[in-house]
Amino acid sequence: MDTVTLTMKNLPNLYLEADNISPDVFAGKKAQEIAELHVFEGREQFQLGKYFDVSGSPAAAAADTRIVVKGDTTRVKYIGMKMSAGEIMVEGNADMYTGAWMQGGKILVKGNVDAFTGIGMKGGDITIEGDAGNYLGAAYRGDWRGMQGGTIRVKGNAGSDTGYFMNGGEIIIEGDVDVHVATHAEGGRIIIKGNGKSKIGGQMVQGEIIVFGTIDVMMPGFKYIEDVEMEVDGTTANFALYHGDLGERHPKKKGQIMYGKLYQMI
Amino acid sequence: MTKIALNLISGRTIQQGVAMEGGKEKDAYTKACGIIEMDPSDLKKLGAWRSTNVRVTSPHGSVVVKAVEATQGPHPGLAYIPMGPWANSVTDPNTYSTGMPTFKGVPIEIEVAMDEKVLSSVELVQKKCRGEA
Amino acid sequence: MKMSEYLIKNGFVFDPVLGIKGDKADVAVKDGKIVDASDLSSKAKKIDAAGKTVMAAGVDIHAHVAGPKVNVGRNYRPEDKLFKATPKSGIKRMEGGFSVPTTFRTGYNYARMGYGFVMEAAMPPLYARHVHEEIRDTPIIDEGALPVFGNNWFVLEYLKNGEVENTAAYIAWLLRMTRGFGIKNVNPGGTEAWGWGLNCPTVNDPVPYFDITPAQIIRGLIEANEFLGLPHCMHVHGNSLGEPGNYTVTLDTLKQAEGLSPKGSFGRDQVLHHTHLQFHSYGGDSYASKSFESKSKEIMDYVNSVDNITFDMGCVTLDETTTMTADGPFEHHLTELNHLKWANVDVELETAAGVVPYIYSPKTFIAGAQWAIGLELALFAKDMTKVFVTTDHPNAGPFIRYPRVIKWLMSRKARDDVLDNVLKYGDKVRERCFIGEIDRELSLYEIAMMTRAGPAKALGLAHMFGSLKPGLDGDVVVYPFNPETDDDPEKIEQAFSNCSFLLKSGQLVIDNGEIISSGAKRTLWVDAKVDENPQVMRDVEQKFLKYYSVNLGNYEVTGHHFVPNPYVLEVDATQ
Amino acid sequence: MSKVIPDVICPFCGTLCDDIEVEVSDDGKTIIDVYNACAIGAEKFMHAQAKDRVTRPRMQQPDGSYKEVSYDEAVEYTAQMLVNAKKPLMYGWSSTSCEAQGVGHDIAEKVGAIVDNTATVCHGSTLIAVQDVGIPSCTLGEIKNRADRIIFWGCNPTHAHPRHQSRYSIYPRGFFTNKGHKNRKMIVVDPRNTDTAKMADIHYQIEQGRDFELLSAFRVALRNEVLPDFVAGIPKEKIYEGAELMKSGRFGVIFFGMGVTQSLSKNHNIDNAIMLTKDLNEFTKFSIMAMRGHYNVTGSGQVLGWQFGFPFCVDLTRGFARYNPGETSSNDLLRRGEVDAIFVLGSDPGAHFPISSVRKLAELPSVAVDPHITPTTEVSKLHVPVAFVGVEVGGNCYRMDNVPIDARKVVDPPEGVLTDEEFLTRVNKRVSELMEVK
Repeated sequence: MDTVTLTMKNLPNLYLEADNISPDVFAGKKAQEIAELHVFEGREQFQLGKYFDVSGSPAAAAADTRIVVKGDTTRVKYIGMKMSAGEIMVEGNADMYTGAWMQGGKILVKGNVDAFTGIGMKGGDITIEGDAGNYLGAAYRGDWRGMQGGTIRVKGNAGSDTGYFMNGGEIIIEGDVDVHVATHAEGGRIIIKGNGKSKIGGQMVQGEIIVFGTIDVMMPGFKYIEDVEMEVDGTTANFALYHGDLGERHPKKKGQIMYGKLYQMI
Repeated sequence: MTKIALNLISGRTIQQGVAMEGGKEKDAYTKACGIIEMDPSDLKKLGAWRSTNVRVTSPHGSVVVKAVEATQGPHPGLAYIPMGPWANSVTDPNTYSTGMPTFKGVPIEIEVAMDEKVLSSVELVQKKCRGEA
Repeated sequence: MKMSEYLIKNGFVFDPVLGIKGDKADVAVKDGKIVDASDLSSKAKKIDAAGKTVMAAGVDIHAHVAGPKVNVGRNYRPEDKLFKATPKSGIKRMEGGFSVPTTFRTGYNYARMGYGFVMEAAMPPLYARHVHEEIRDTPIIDEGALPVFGNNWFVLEYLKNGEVENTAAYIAWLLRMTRGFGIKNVNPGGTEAWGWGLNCPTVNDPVPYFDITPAQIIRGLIEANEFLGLPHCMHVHGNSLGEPGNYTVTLDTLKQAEGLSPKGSFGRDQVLHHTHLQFHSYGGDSYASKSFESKSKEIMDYVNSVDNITFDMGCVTLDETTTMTADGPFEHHLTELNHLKWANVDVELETAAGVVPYIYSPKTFIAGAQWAIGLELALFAKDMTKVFVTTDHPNAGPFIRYPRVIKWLMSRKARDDVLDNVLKYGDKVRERCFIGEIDRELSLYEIAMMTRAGPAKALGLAHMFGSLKPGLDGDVVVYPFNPETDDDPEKIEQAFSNCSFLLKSGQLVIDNGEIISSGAKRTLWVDAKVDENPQVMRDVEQKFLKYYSVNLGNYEVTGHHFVPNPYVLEVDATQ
Repeated sequence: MSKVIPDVICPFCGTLCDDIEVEVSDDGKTIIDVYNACAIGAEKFMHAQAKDRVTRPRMQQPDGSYKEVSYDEAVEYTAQMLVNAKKPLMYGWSSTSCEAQGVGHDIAEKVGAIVDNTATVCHGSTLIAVQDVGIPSCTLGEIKNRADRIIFWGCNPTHAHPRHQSRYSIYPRGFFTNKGHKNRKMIVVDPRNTDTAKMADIHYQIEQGRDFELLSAFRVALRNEVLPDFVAGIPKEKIYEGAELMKSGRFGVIFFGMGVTQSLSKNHNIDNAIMLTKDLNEFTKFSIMAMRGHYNVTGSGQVLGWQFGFPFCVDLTRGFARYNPGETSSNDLLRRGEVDAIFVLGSDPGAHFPISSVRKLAELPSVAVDPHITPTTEVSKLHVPVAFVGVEVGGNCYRMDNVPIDARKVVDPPEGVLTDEEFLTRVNKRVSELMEVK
């Protein structure tokens, strides 16, 4: 793996739109060419080099390219957007749309990320060591095709609307989540190791939610089925299985009605 | 000093609408919107008469308004400030990434504030912006 | 602007009206009109069309490009615009949207395809202002709009009693109120039934309460149209659109025109135009590949046997798109099938509309069969001036796919490529449809009939559009396509998507492929004069007093801000 | 002598009543009386006549006081502010005509602004829900002529849309509803016993913030599935009873307001209400409609829609239109410090945004275009007074059911006062000149 290091030197007054920070874009370029890639601050277009020191050089292919982002990047959007291969490591925080529409490769953020992380994600692997904002692994507005595949792991807490319109892949929240989990989900799996609030699984068609902790208010459309023992992300325990959302339509497979599944640890 | 905790919502009233169109700098607007509608049982808990000034405090700010008896009650536990700068001094700016602040369902504390004044909309907003209120 | 002169030199010209089949010729334009080259002064700007194809600008007889349901399609589909925008440049405004483009992109893209006129296919009268505001904000192209009548309470009540003259008087009044062009008739009676969640599946199912059949509505509206002698004919979207086995309903619909002939002075031959016929030519009793089949042959055997019917294709383009129609019950049916977001608007006393996204996936048999049926209808046609290229934009696909449809019509190779390499169930489609057996490849001359001369005549606009005859509007397009040397079907699609030059009303709008002007777009509407009709006026006042939610005084579309540049076609139907 | 102008449109709420009659002096300069309007509408017309009305632009001075300036100076300041900003926000647009909105959008496109309207604090969550699941709806005349089941969920028309019930939803005798309110059953869902709730056949006094749960419960009941004993404080028997009442009608409608759009779950409340409506269409005919507030907030969404493709929160900064509430929405932009100038027209964020957002507005270069003195004008750097749309100048507006109605002019504006469209047109011209230089 060849590494390119970006170090924030001039903070933007507003926010930076840096969708060019991706192994797919960097691969095969010289440090100078990378520094000349455009970023946007508001309506003004500038060069990446205006804000970042660029060192090291990428490999010829995205898959062999690693990007390390240093400094205060709390106000940088779109890091790793649409990336298909390679790795990005952000040492601090990142703003919105980190790994949005991601197709492959790995993103590691040591700090926090804001809203819309991994929206429309198709594949790859995102790890957030801090907290994640709202609409994690959700769908873009109006789209019924949310997260399709890949894995998102958040070591801290996540905001509201996690896995909105989720169709596939896996989201693991090691902390707590805010309201609305897997709303409109038709597939995929969300593991919450901390506590949930309310509105969990509302309007869910298919898919799985597993909650280790508490749920403030259970949705009325979830019906207790049975207790099951399962191994979940390294923990084996007994869970109460609920089917829902009974207020939603549900497809049939081989005469069997397919429900969304909500497991809560007992 | 007794403090009671209530759940705050805001919204339109016909008096708010009329006063707003009559001019937000006028007293009528303050009379229509610089108030908090409380259930009689909650007024009793607070130990306040009708039409006493109270200080309303939330995690997001604080404002002095006149406490009046609910006109569209009963709604014990729920308090109502007509939409306007008084309500918005304490509403929850959290949009849950939808663009919409949480104007309804804000946990508040209320205490009697006899000798504090209810500011006009313009005074209130100007002072808040200068960090004086 | 209108003083400019142009000479388009040495192009291969195709003009069915003048009978020019690709001969090298010059086309002259002066003061906004086509003229003889001899009428040009020496100052005329020369456009070199050598090695290129020259035609009159295209005319689209049916597309949903402006109005309330189109805007629902825009506003409720942000995902239709994601990563599909073009930044503003030159004189152009920002462009956005794929299946439902913004008004700016709509005008620009029609111009890029060499089109000069588009008919908005369904205007709800109560929403006429909205339709006109969008038309106003659509650059370059001239447009008109067809108000919907087939479920209008006045029409249902008059025609139930066979009152053709009153129907005609009401139509004339409504065309003036809405600045409308002609008579659209969508799912006759079925959309009123939808007011109660019901439908009229065949032409013989009486409308709830009003107790009139779709057949009576269709024939009655033809009679009213010909009583007035309007430029265009009754323009129908028949009952049971999209239903397997619906071809019999379609034949019953077409037969309502039997024995009726056109009146008036606009030179059309037909009294009935059936739109997006593809959606109405299905056999079988389910969408399953063992049942669903093409009935294009049966339909075209009838159409070819009569001379008073025209139709447009409604060709499926195998895209993800947005369906929208005044056929309310159909859209509800569709959302039950694909579970995608459903918008519906029922309009008091007049009509309804529904909108649902739809994916014509090449992976499904049904989309492949629909694609085939649309093309078959054209390929089975005898008289190409009676069949027009459309995709019922955006229902069967976005209008920017017309060049692709033209490619499929002109090239068996291109069709086989879809059957063999694009469709998952190509062989099933060959089994259940006729497409595989058809060798016919249309010529540019026939394409000119289907996209210009034909639709212009059917709309009663042959005196303005569709030909390069001196005296007609200076609407001329030059395509970068050499009919003598270009044989790659892909070249057809490229050339017809991006013309080299476009003159609109004598103004150079596209120069070397670049849009350089927003043109001087006009809104065409029809002002029909009829004898005083106190009864109809009394009925109008009563209905507004009792049942409408707006005052009669606020109904008429007036004012420069709605129709800043009107072109009025006057019709005298006084006796 | 005076004359009465008929068929006047009321420029207050989304009900957009078009049967107002205004009596004006024969010189057409003063309004003498207003007929058919509600108390709020009448006040709107009369206030236009206020003697103490501001008629010239005012610039904020260092000490916070305001000094009168000319319209030319106002145009210059506004154009300079918009052209020099990296990311200006152009907010409001709901109390003006579609023509003025169009000019504003032209400016926004040139300067790369974000255009947002008051839906952002009103029915923005509704627009998001519609983008997710659609919306089966109808015009208000359909309700009047057909509806026999009327549900008001989280709205209080008696106060917010005073003539809604008499013109459209409860009292009118329509074609298939010739007994008026006797043909109709009325359900109200509200945490307070509102003046609207007091008239209802059934009032669900719901636990505030639990609308999403109660809506789901109705959908569960429609499918004859089991419910817990209580949902949102409502006993399950009452929920099954309500579901039956909805099903048993011939034509039903759900009207909803800020009670659901602004409470916890926001867009999800509307989303679930729309899905409930869709479910009900399996049994009978059902529609749902937002009780839009400002008289032309709907029009702003329409014009933005056909020009850019999105109904609010439209970000034009990158030269093409983008959209995502949560990022491109006024309160998130202000809260996060994403914009560096704000232009307000036809709205009063100073009164109706959370105070934290208003503080940001006061810190930034700002222009407020408004006929009134408002909390916004009194913290903005520049206040530009204009004519009242629908009173002193006409223009197209869209009713809550998207029906376009052309507002009328009934009297002249005060001497020398510009209309929104005139002021914007001058700013647009100046912006073009400045962009040329850039």
